[in-house]
Amino acid sequence: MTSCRILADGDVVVARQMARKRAGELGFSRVDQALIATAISELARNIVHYAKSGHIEITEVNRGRRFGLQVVASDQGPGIADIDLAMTDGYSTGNSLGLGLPGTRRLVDEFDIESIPGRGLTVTFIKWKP
Amino acid sequence: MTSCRILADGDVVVARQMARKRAGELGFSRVDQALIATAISELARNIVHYAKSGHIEITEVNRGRRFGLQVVASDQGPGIADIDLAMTDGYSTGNSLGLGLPGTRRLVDEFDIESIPGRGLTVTFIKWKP
Amino acid sequence: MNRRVPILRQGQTLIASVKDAVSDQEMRDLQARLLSDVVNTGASGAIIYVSALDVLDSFGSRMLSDIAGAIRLRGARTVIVGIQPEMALSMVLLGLSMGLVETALDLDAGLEILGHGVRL
Amino acid sequence: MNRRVPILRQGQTLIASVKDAVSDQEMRDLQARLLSDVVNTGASGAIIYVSALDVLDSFGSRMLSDIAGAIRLRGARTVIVGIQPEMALSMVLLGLSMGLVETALDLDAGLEILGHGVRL
Ligand SMILES: Nc1ncnc2c1ncn2[C@@H]1O[C@H](COP(=O)(O)OP(=O)(O)O)[C@@H](O)[C@H]1O
Ligand SMILES: Nc1ncnc2c1ncn2[C@@H]1O[C@H](COP(=O)(O)OP(=O)(O)O)[C@@H](O)[C@H]1O
Repeated sequence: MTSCRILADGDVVVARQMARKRAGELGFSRVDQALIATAISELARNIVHYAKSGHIEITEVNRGRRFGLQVVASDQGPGIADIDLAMTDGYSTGNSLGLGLPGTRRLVDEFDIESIPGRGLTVTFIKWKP
Repeated sequence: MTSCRILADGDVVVARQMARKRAGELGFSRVDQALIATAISELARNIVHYAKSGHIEITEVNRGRRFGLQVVASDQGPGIADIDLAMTDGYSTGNSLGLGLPGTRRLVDEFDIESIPGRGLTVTFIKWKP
Repeated sequence: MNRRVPILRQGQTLIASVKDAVSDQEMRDLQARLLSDVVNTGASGAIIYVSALDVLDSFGSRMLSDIAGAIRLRGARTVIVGIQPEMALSMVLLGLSMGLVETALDLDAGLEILGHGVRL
Repeated sequence: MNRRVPILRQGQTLIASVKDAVSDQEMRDLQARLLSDVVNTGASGAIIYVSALDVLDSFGSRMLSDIAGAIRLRGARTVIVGIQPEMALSMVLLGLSMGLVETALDLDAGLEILGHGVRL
């Protein structure tokens, strides 16, 4: 497992580069590396914007014959009260595009989002190796 | 040189597949093959829509040390009086997106469009092999 | 040459699998059939699987958006599945986007979006 | 870590070459500098060369559109050059497009759009 503290702008870059490198070593295609890095970029930026600090954890996962990369983005920020709303294209409480969460789900194979409002947000995704 | 008569819908498909095959044989990348096929699809459709019939010609070209594929889409239709306007994103006299001509220019390396209004339109593009 | 795009049914979802090269007329035909199948079967979602498609140009993406829009009016959802990187590049260069149309990388993800698959 | 994106000048065109990984702050810095350079040099066009960029996410593409929009207000044009197929795929899946922003595959094509290169 590799973990990366997310506190500021620059950490977003560090996290996505770390993940891309790991994905490359594990034999993910260039395209998959880019999709993983982009997904992490979106989630890590949200941590900086909405929760001030958090973590990105990268682990390898096996399920049956499948092998993949699992990424957990977690924070102890305000969390999200209405997950369905936050997962809607274009919904943003910031001044941004509101495509980060719904878009990230489309970049990955499995996606899970859980929040205890007031206690934080945890987004988990898996990208399987084809 | 390969030439393909464009009269109807189905010819658009034939032309783009012919070009893709040729590009593949000449060693163009998958991405370049797709860009060439897409450019031809746009130009051939315009022939069917706006000029009823025309031709797509595919030739190999050499310039200096460079080697490429040249595509000429020509017709004897009404032509275009204001080329600059037709090359503007979003401009269409049909009920379509108006991205075919300006978009095609972005897909290729060299792009030339010439028209004698009332006498027809000729669009020429080159895709160089990197 | 008029091969129809096959439409399969899996539970509440219709899956249209677009073959390598599809003419504009075949796209229009797909639109009409997919829409009437949604109405006739009461399907809650449709997947248009485009990974084998040779070209996604301005007409093609416009058609996909139109189909998704028409299906939405019938209360069902559409996911475009399997857009290839080189198709995406043409789309971006042409100035196109899937805008409000839902996309997914593969069939599993598409089905999950429509609420069938297993969640993590 | 705050490496500035280099901005070169070639005739009437400014060329900003974005390196592999650029933080949000570095993007904002590029926006400010490119805009002031356009104003100060009276350049008629700007090229933002993104082919080495590692990720083009929702913030990044929004920034590119914003930069192009701001430069347009100063009467100059912007071309985004070198979008890679895998970046384009992320963009399409995220629901993004370059919309009204001009794009080109490579520097030559970008320069030609801005009216410098040789035409066919
Ligand atoms: N880590 C987080 N903590 C709290 N709220 C979040 C977090 N991430 C996202 N959100 C909320 O979900 C909304 C949608 O997020 P997203 O889809 O990424 O779009 P954007 O970041 O452009 O607003 C955000 O505007 C914010 O209200
Ligand atoms: N082969 C042609 N003959 C005559 N006019 C054409 C031809 N191709 C394009 N045009 C004109 O140029 C306009 C812009 O074309 P294009 O950018 O491909 O967009 P669209 O096909 O969606 O209208 C068309 O609406 C039409 O007026």
